[in-house]
Amino acid sequence: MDTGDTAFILVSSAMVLLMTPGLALFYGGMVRKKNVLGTFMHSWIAIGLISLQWILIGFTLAFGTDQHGLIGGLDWLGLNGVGMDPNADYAATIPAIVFMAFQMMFAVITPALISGSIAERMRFPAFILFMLLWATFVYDPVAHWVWGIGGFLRNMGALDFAGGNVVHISSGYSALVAALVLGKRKGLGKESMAPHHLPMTVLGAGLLWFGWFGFNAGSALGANGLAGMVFVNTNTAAAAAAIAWAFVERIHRGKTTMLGVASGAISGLVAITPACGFVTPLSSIFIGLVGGLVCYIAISVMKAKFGYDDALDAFGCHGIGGTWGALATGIFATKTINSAGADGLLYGNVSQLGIQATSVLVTVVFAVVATIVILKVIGLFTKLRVSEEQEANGLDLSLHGETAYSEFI
Amino acid sequence: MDTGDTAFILVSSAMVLLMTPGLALFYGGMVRKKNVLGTFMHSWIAIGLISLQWILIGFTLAFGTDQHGLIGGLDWLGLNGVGMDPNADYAATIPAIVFMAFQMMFAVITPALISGSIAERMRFPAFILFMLLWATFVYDPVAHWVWGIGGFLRNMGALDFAGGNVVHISSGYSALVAALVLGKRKGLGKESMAPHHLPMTVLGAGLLWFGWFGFNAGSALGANGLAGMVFVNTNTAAAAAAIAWAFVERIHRGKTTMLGVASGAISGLVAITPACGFVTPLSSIFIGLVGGLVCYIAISVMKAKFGYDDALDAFGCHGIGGTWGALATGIFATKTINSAGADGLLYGNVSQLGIQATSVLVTVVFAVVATIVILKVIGLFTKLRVSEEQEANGLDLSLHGETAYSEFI
Amino acid sequence: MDTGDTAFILVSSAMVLLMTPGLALFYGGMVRKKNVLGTFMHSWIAIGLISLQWILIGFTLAFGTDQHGLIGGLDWLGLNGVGMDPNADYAATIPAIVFMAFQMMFAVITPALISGSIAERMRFPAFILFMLLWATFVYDPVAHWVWGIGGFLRNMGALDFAGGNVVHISSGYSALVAALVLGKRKGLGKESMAPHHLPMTVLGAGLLWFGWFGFNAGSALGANGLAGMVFVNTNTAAAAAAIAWAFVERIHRGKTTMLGVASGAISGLVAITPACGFVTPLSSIFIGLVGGLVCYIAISVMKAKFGYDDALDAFGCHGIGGTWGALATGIFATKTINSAGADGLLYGNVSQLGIQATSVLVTVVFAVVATIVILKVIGLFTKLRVSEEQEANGLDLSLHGETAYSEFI
Amino acid sequence: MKKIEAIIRPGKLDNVKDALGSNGVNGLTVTQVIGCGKQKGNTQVYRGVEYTIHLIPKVKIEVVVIDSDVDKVIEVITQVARTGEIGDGKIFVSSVDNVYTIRTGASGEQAL
Amino acid sequence: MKKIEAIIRPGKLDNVKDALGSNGVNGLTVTQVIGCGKQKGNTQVYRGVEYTIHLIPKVKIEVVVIDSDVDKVIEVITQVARTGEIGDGKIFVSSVDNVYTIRTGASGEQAL
Amino acid sequence: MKKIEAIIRPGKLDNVKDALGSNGVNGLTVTQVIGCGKQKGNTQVYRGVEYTIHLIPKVKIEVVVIDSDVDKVIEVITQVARTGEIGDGKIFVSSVDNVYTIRTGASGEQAL
Ligand SMILES: Nc1ncnc2c1ncn2[C@@H]1O[C@H](COP(=O)(O)OP(=O)(O)O)[C@@H](O)[C@H]1O
Ligand SMILES: Nc1ncnc2c1ncn2[C@@H]1O[C@H](COP(=O)(O)OP(=O)(O)O)[C@@H](O)[C@H]1O
Ligand SMILES: Nc1ncnc2c1ncn2[C@@H]1O[C@H](COP(=O)(O)OP(=O)(O)O)[C@@H](O)[C@H]1O
Repeated sequence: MDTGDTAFILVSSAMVLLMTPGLALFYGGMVRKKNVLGTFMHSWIAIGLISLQWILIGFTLAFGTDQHGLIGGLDWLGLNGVGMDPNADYAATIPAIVFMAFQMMFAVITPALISGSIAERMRFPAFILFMLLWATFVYDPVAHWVWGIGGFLRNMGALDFAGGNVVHISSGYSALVAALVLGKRKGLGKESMAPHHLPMTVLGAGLLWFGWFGFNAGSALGANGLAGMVFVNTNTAAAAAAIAWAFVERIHRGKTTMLGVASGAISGLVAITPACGFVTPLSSIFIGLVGGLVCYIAISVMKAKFGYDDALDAFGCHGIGGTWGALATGIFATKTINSAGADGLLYGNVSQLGIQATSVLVTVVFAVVATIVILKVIGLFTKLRVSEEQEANGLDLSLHGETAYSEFI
Repeated sequence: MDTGDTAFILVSSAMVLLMTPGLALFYGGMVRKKNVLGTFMHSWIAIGLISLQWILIGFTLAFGTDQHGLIGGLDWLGLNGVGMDPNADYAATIPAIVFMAFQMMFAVITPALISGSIAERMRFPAFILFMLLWATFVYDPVAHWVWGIGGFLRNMGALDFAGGNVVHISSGYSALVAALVLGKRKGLGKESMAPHHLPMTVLGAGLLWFGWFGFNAGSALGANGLAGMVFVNTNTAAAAAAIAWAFVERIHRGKTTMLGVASGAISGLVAITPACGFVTPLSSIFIGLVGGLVCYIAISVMKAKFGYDDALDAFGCHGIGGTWGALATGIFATKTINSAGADGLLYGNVSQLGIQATSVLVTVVFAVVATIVILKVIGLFTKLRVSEEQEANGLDLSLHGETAYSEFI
Repeated sequence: MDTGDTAFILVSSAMVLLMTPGLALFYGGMVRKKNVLGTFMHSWIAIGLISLQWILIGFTLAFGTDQHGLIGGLDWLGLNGVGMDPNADYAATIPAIVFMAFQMMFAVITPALISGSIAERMRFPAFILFMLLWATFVYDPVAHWVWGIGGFLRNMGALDFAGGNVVHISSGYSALVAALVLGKRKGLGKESMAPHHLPMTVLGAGLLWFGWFGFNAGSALGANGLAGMVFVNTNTAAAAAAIAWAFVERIHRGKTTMLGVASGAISGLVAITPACGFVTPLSSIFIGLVGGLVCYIAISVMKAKFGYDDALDAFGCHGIGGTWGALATGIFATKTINSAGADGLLYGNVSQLGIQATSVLVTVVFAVVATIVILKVIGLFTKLRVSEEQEANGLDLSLHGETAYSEFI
Repeated sequence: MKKIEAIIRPGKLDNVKDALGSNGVNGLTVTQVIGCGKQKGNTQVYRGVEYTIHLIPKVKIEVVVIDSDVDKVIEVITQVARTGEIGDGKIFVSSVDNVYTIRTGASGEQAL
Repeated sequence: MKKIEAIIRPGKLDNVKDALGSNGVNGLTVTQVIGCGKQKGNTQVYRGVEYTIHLIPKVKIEVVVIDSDVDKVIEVITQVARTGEIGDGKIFVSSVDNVYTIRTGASGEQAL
Repeated sequence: MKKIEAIIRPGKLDNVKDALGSNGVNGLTVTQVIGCGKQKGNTQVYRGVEYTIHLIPKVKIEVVVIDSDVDKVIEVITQVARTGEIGDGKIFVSSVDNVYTIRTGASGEQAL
């Protein structure tokens, strides 16, 4: 055990935890005044529920003894046997319980990310059920495939340093499906649905950027040179994507917006997530620039064209950005940065891009199918969508009986 | 000296410092618009004053050479002799100055917690005096009793890992006394006193949760397996209590609120504070669930019944939650988690629960009596409560001459 | 390499990054509603642009092989050769890439600080150009002079632990120049320009205080006793300055304001920045008290007297506070705290104060002249200031085409 | 000239504005208000304390028009803002003595 | 029918609403306003710069009633909103030509 | 007595208030409003989605004065609030039947 590594992962875990309240702000600022608390709830209830789900069952499903490459066994049910000693399989220098805690924060934020697409219209009981089922039947298996010892995508050689497949692709495409199943918000395109509080969104973006250092650099599972490189790659891609978004907005619309810069930063953070431990800082610039660009196109052009209502762009940001990131890893990865990784296309290894593409495809297909099934099953028991009246009155009042701001006191 | 441990406690100290501005937001969102800055002030002036009080006199009163088990001597007055070398009595692997800094942040937030009960009506000079006297005559001695070498509650075997007695019980019951002495807010029960800005409160709760990892896990005073266990227990109890509150609200009132989830999380964090270094994660679930439940009952039922005006539930949350936590420690503690601790009731050691109960009782009686005396003494020199007109106009304008928001620009 | 030191600097870097979004909030709360996002933009675009500038060229200009004491060579262009191994010249126990990342965050926030003085009236393209040129031609050289091996101020013996000259003096005086060149805001002194959202400013101050621990203590470049001492000095000076400001406000105006306490805290943090690694906690109290006082006088008295429009007091806070801090270092520094430092006036070494004064003078003259030149050059290509109509409509709408809050939804 | 004040549901604002516009009425002024009447308020519970909010968010539209346009405006608003549920709101009509356009100084009907 | 507009202290809103309610007047509309008059404003100091805020937060209550209710409403408001200090506010009474209920289409006195 | 309602640009509020004050008119009430008319709105783009904001922030000033003061008030407002650009706003004048001062109970012209 190494105290420096342990200190770093403990703090990183706290930083990743903070991302979920940060996400609540990021999303909450973009909805209408009447839906702020309902939107916050999606993130906060994820913290509550998935924290418990993870220690009871999720961790062992993801990281327990491999079963045919598909899922972890139940050996660590209820954290049984997960103690203060390191588990060398995953992280030889930090206590197993710390590794578990760090991974928990990833499991918490991922379903919360999905909530962006179904904002302003999903019923709360349905959302709770969805989150629990999705965490158990989508997140946990995918985490096992990619990161678990014996997981089939890991064995295949797929590279995903901090969660491109596990976190962003899985949540992003599931978000698209959920948006399609739920349908559009009432009045979309007719009424103004402009963000009600952009400073809140920008504050959320700031907390997300901060926490992302824990997310990505912490995934080195130690305080070492690799963590340092990951840190720099993360910051660089975020910066590059923010600039790219600002620039393309300026060209396309004539003005650079604060929301655009914040959105760009998040896109860059998403894009670099799978790659951050395998690429150079200069590659990160490129990954970030393209990340900002493709997310901009997805959100500003593609969404309008296809007409789905991905309310807060969970798919546009995490689905698209994550896909680009996973492929980019197959292009820019180099063993000079991480000898435990692989070389990518640019470094002469064409096959890595194929592996990455396969892993994306597998994750997308699985996430899409599983999300459809889960939503259909939930739909058998309870309505997914609020009534027209509830939607008109806003989730805050109709679902939670409270209002975010009291203007008249 | 160990750099990993030192890194962890330095960062933990910063995280605990952040809790006080977080508390300002948590409390500030719950008051009426006209009292936001006055409420913020309570927390911020605590940072300013107690940071100085602590290095000048507080630290040595709490951790200086023991005097009859009751108080520390004046050997470290003005940090004299508190340097860069470790003090093995308290933390053998980190510089003494770092231990001092970490403890300082606890001393800062504790009086700020009290301010929740007297919100919207206490005069500022009286609050300043109260805080200085309370820190010196209540916090410092209690910290010595529980944590100081030679402190009589410590010697008695009372377990308080991160401040159940020292922080939450002492502040919670003092808050109740202060609320009773000051009397109710004008118009309570007649005018709406609904929170003016719940997103602010939820943001505050997020920062508190984040900081609490420093608070609790940092209390392990090193980056080790115990710190990891504490980290997990902290998160687990917070999650469980958030869910418990949401659930009971749903049963009792028909709807789950965002404020409820945030309040529940804080209750769970309070409840686990004394226990976090002695119990298992599964016990933490239980401690959290009950913590959420008892605080809900205290705040939603008991307060209305008895009619005291604990405006922002400093007592309901910290007094009640802290009491439950201290007793729960006596029930669920186990030496398998912390060999320096003790076994609790569940592990066959009935007496530990008695010790815990005694330590609670001693703390409560002392805090109550001392708070009454302090407030009476202050009352001899200056008025405690604002005038009716000041209260009607709001503290921001009448005490501080500023307004939080300027709507018309 | 030491994992504890590395963990500490990685986390410190993340904390310093968070300061820039914190600064956005701090500044954004003080402007009028119509300029919030434009003000945020100044900080956010700094993160984007300077993050890239730094890895491409800035780092090597500041820390590359010395050229005549004036600037670093281009050996590390594009991070070429900056890897996972330590560079013992600067930090023997942490990877070079981590040292680079930590320094990057300083380079990012410094130009953002300047934006306070030109708030509510500068054109965005001009601001972008200004920032890039200023970072390259002012920040990078000054950083080299003071911190680079071979830098002439460093060789002269000037002490600047965490950026009194490099960060605060350079940005503060440049901010004054920029305010003078741009001229006053329309309506100043006639219309109310009261802060539109003080809780936002106070939240920003909280995040800044938190991040400043990384900024100052991280500058010890290791998790050790010195870092601990720096941590305590930082907190102490901030607390003392907050109290000083509150006190003098009370004397001068009759009331203590929340904005005053927050402003005081920032002044204290500025003042202690150069001194924090060389002085005792008791000296820090004095440095903080005077820091709060001189900034109060600069902002509340001097600014009105001279009539320049330093809108958010970038000069009053960073220029004045930084100057005091640099001089105070020459008075209070003692080798008992840091043997790598020097003794100051109080410890019998009169010359140190002279050295400090010289280094201040050099920095001020250079920053002033360079800023004038840069602004004049930019003025040849594009207008610096928005049109009257844009100013009346607010930067958010006229420059960025968005509004911070949508009140009517 | 008459002033028509309509208190309507906030969600109907855009529709009413558009409908008026396509009927040639382009000038109007909107205020955020809260109101009560037959519509019962809602109960909000904060930490177990119930607050009944009697005053419900509404939007007030003010349109000043020449007398001959009054009926048209009322018809448009009544049609577009109606849901049939309690709380749709009221329209008040009152007389305006004179109107001025600040920009031109024009007064009377040509000022509209 | 008459429209009664009362500008009162924000803190009196709940009381006035309740008092009107117990006098059978249930329909009203409330707007957040700022105003000045005899009441002098307050001075706020931000970082040493003084801003005198002349316009003080008030609340405007609008009630439209049949003519015979006017005196009662004015009496209720005058009593409940009074503190005796400068700044209690004003009541303005004016004529309303017609009233419509959007939900039912009813007009005139039965629309109230 | 007459009520003068002026819808003006928000940036002109301070000037108008001061100008009225120096003409002896001290009592007024201000409301935040949004409005449309000849002035075209602005387009805001959020993540690539365009929202045309037709309703532009304005400020409504209400002043109730005795009949003989009406012309003076209108002249002052017209002069001070004018920029000459579209969007300067409108002034509406209507009759007020009675005024009450809550504090004193006074009514009629002496209540002003
Ligand atoms: N007498 C009145 N005076 C002023 N405003 C009224 C009056 N009656 C109703 N209103 C306004 O109209 C709104 C809707 O009225 P309400 O009685 O609830 O429904 P409906 O108009 O469908 O009968 C109220 O919220 C209030 O703002
Ligand atoms: N002539 C007026 N026209 C419009 N509103 C007025 C007028 N006079 C006063 N008011 C409103 O009434 C409020 C209270 O008036 P003020 O003169 O301060 O106290 P009082 O009504 O007790 O004499 C003001 O803030 C303003 O909103
Ligand atoms: N007929 C009307 N009824 C009510 N308010 C109006 C009317 N016409 C204009 N307004 C108000 O006056 C403001 C300015 O009007 P506009 O036509 O844009 O410019 P101008 O007054 O310079 O011709 C509008 O934003 C609206 O608030």
